[in-house]
Amino acid sequence: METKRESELRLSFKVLFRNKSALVGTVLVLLYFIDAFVMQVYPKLFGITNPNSLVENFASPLPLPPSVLHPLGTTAYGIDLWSSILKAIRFDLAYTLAVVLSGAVIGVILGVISGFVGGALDEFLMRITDIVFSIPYLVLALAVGFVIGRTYTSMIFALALVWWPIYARYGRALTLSIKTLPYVDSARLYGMNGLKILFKHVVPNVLPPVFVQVSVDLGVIMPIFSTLSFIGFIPNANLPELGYLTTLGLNYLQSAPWAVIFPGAIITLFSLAANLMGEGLRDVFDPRRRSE
Amino acid sequence: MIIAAYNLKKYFPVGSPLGLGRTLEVKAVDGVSIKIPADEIVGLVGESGSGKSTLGRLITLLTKPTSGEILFDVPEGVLAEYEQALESGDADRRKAIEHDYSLLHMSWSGLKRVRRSLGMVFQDPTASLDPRMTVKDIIMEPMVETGHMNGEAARERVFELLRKVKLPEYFAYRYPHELSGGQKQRVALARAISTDPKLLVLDEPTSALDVSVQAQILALIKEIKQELRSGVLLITHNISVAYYMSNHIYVMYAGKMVETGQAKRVIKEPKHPYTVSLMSAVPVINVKKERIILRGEAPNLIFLPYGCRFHPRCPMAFEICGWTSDEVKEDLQYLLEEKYYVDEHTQITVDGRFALKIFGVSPERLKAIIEAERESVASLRAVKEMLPAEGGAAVRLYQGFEPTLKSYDGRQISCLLFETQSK
Amino acid sequence: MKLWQYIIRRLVILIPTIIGLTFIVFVLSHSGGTNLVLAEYLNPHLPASARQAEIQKLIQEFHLNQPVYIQYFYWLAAVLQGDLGYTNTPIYSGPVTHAIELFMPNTIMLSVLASIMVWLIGIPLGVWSAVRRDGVLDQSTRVGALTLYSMPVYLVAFSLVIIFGVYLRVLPFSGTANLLLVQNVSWYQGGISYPTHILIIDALLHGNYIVALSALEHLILPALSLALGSLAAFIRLLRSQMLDVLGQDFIRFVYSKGVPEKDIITIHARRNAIIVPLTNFVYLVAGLLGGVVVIESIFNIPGIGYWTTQALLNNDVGGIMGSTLIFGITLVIASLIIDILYALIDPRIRY
Amino acid sequence: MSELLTVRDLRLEFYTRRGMYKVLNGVNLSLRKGEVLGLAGESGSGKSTLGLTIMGLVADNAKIVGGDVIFAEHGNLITNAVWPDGKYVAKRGRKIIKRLNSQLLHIRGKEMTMVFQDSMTSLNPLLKIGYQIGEVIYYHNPRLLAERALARNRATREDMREVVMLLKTREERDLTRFLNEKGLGGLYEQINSIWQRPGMSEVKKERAILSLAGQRLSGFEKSVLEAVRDNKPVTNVPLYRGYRKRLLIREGVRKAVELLSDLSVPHPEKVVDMYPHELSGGMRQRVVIAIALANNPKLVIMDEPTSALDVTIQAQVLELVKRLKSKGSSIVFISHDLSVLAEVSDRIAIMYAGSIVELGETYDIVNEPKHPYTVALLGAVPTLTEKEIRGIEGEIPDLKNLPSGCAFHPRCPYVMDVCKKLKPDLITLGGKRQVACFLFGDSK
Repeated sequence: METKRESELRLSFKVLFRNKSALVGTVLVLLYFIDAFVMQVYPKLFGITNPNSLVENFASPLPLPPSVLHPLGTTAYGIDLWSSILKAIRFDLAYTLAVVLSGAVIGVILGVISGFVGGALDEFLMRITDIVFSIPYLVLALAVGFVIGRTYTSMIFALALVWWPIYARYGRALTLSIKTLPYVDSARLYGMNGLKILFKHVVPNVLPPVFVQVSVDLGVIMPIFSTLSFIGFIPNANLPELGYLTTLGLNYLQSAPWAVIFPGAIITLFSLAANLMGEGLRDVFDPRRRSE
Repeated sequence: MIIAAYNLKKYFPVGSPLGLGRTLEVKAVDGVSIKIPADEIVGLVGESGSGKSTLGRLITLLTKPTSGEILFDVPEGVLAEYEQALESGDADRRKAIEHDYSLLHMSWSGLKRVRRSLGMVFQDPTASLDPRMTVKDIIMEPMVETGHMNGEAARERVFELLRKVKLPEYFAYRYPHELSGGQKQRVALARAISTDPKLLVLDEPTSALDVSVQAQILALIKEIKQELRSGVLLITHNISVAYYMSNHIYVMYAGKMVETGQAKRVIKEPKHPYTVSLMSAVPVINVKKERIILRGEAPNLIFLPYGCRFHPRCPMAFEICGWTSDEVKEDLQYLLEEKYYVDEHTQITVDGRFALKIFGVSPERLKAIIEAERESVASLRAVKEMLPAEGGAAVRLYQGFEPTLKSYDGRQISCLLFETQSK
Repeated sequence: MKLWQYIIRRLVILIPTIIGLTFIVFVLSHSGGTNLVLAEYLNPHLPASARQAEIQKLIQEFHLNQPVYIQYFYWLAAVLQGDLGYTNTPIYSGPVTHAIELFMPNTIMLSVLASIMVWLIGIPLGVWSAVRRDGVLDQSTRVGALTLYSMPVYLVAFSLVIIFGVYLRVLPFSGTANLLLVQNVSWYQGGISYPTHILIIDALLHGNYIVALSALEHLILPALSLALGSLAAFIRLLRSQMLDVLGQDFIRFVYSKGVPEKDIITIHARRNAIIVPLTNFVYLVAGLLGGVVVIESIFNIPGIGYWTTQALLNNDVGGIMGSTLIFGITLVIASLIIDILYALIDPRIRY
Repeated sequence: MSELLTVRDLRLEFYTRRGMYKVLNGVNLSLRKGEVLGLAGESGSGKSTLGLTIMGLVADNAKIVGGDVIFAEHGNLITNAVWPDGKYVAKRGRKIIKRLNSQLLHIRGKEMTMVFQDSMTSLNPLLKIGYQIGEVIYYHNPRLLAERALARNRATREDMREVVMLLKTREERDLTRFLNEKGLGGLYEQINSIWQRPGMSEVKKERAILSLAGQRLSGFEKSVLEAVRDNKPVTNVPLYRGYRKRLLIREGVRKAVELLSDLSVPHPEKVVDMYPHELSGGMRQRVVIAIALANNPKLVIMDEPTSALDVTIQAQVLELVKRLKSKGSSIVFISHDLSVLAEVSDRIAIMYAGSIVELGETYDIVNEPKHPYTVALLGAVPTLTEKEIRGIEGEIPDLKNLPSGCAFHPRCPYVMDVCKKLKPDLITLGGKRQVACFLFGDSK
């Protein structure tokens, strides 16, 4: 009898890998992370010496089509796309992670507390999220960024400010549904204090679905990030960033479509992969879907 | 007496329309007293919305009562003294006893000690176990939390408890979702008794289970009670289970206690009209019985009926059960417009809570109708007098009142039928 | 609860939101210190000589030397009187209120058209993709929706421009109408049409159907680019809701009643499935309005979004704050409309 | 003996991520006309799945492996639903289910209907009660609705006076003849419903009947209804279809009022205008029953119809079910509660792990259970006596790996060697009793 158990971890992997598209998504996301890691630690592995800036080649400033020398061609100012994209992934991933994680951490903490404590605090926090939601997020991010200065750091700050209410609401809803469950009642019965209940019973059950949301949101933030970059939020900083790279190619849209297609595709592909992975993870964490 | 609760009330506020003005209240439990002696199983039965689960939560302090008093582990002598003090209005004596025994006035450290003596099992076996903890951690939690036992001793005790609830020891390392419903409920039971509680509250412990498993769990509960000698409150909607398990029984309806006494007697020879019809509605194999089919459904707990809460459905209701002019109007309207079809232009207006005006029908005709229907339409029994009035008749009703629990035939009943009889 | 009571309740809840909205805009425009406020309210057309006096006047008017919360009330009073300061961008320079009056109609036209596209395309696709689960239509819809959902909005727009504007040459992709057509039209001046400022409607009002047609043509690509991202999100949500509803007990019961499948889907399932996408539609509208900023700049449409980007690039406080406020108010009104629609569809919400 | 429904060797499997579950493992059952057959079993016994499969309501991830469901003159309902051998493919399954749905379209809701356990989730929350009842008549019997409306339109006050005279003095037969002569057949059930309503004065009834006469219809409405009455094909104009449906549903709501008042629902005129959430659980279950009975079906499958209700409300609904029996419908009553079954059913079938283990007259099953499982099950039911109850040792079998031979053998106190190897057939013992156990009959 004892032997027939399937280990939790193995079942989780089984569920994740049964879903082919989720598997593909996970592998792709991992590739992006590996690239970022290499760029951070040892960029020479990919033959790159200056991972923090774009290398312009004013000798042939017009975009060139893909060739042996430039596997993905070049874009404006003669910038080689292949190496720039490899560099840019690290930047975009870092910015995206910074936005999503800070938004998620702040939001979930506030949401869980307000759901758990309830009362006036809860009411107050929900009104605040209402207010933030009452301005289109792109517009709010623009306005905030405008006031605190148009830099990449302020862009992270602006987007995190816009994003935390989503997590606050989500964390709150999850907390509210867990708070009334009998196992929490049972803990209250023998006198466990609120803080301990929060950390022992509520938080561990809130985190998995939040984790899924985070992985999906990685894919949402990156396009928004590049969009902000596109509308000229950041004055030209010559940083390897996918949105900026795409924008560079836009002037040559008709003559050199690859200059837009490749960086654009890299953004889209990441977003797609993160979504697929998120969907797979949702199945893994949801016991109901798991057993199907 | 492990628990002696007096006049417990729990009103839950609900929003009012528009979110402005007076908030409404759901009167889930409205002035209920209950006693749970040691080494006895007390059954608490009632239909959904009767407040039985809320009462269970009040006693275990999961919900704070709006008002009332709960004494915990009182010696018989002190309890008698307390009740005497209640009756005579001796506030000082009462307060002194409450100070020593009340769950509601207890100090933090006292409460911590008491927590160890409480155990509870909930209806939904799945939701009552944290899905991310192993069975061992689940069972250990109360012991560690209340300081009952720690470390190795607690771990040893987990295995002992698993044996006690007849689960194999290796289940200690499993997660709840690997267990069947019956097994989960056994784990919940093991958790509840891990601190050797004096009071065990079981809220519908078997209603989510199959009969064959239910029988096992019920046997287990009996066994455990035998061993712990604790008081058990068994909350259930299943009368047969209550009959099988309990020594004493409480029957609730719409937040009030309607009848209480020896379980076998109350169930076999119910007296309160509600209990009578409830028992008659229980299907039993091989027993053909006359059913008393109640009309209508349990009342709305926000706008409760005036007087006795059961009177609108009661087959025995009479003059003073709390009929109001609205209820009489509805029945009269039906009689005048449908059954007797007096005239198309009859009109009934409510004139205060206990008076009506009826137009378009002669007082004689009205009187005849009311007389004829008194037997079948209970609300008409409340008609006290009929006076001719301009264009019709004016009707005055008896003013009803709410019954209280009174001793009768070896039990306590809250019904005016028995109050008047004993007078 | 009656419907009107529900609506009043929603309105009451809106009050703190609107106060909060104005407060955010206030904090943003005042957090940068006095200079930012002065920049917003200083009339750019004022001669240099009058400037100093004007600055003094503004400091007096907004009590900029007093505590912040007092400044808020003076600022709010000014806003309520329709004084939102000045904007100074290449496309418009003058009072913010007037800029809103000129630009808002185009934005409304564009986003309403995009919303309609989302509904008209989204509902049938979402429903049938769920019903014909795993079929060809479903697979392609899912892949398409997911891809569109993952693409940054400007990429979507440029793809459409390339396909329909450049290669196929079937649709125009810049401005609001063919300039040759409106060159000598009396009611069209400086890129703005009169009286409603919505070119299509104005053209129809003046009976100039050729211009109206041209204006419509010019709207298709921007509206579609705007709609596609939200459309993808809408389809995904509707599909998953539809699958959820199709698995519910009452659908099984309707099957047991012998109702034809087509009617089960259109009458029973679709209505229930639409509720969640409808309540979430406010987020889609927020996305649409955000997208307007990008789309209007790409397609050169003189709307609030175009104005916002111009203000951003030209460091114009008045434009940024004015557009933030007006976007916020639009979204709040949209959410009110959605709530009312929700109450009309779902009787449970009215209790 | 006329058999209305025969289930033969029905086998069904569920496919999930965790593996394949054998839910029905060769069910044999027959139902006579006008009888109530109780179907008892614990969770996982497959009793609900059996009920659904008889209706052809197969889940997306289920596969019917084999067997027959033979219903009245329609023959085997699931011939086309039996999956071919080989690997289970969800897509193929969905296709087969789709075909099954269209094939049973005119049987479900008309000749065979179902009542589910949870009345809250059985009704569409967004549609009015009146529509939900009217709909089932509209789809199966639009002619009836058209005739009703047309007859009201055609009848004159004189006709109705005659009707009232006939009702008071003559027999029902005369009324039918009179109505048929006048071409007012559509009025029959409307008149009857009014006349038989309890607690209404005769004067009022007369007035109500008289007021049926001469209801106005516009020329267009009339032509639409006449087209329906004469079974003319529907013109495929979208607006016309919608109009026609609205017209007929309006009549369906009238009929819904009659149906509800037959089920003693108070104020049926108001109820048809309400939404499900405005009704209490007991009321909703009555609405569901009204839907199930609307077309006078031959067979009603009731899946735990009272399990979600309170005892006093359950008593009301059971009383209703007993009244239905007299109306001629056969009922399969599924419940986990043997005491409820003992009260309503003529015969009881006991299910265990997807097969029927015992079947017989209610009295016999309850008093002389034969199969060890039935014995144990009855021993576990608490009754209001001093009887000690006993649970059944062991766990409900894992449908993923069923025990070999008789599925009950690991828990059976009388287990023999043969039980572990062979699965016992359902054999007939002395007349009406059937048992699947090697302890009885000629064991193999």
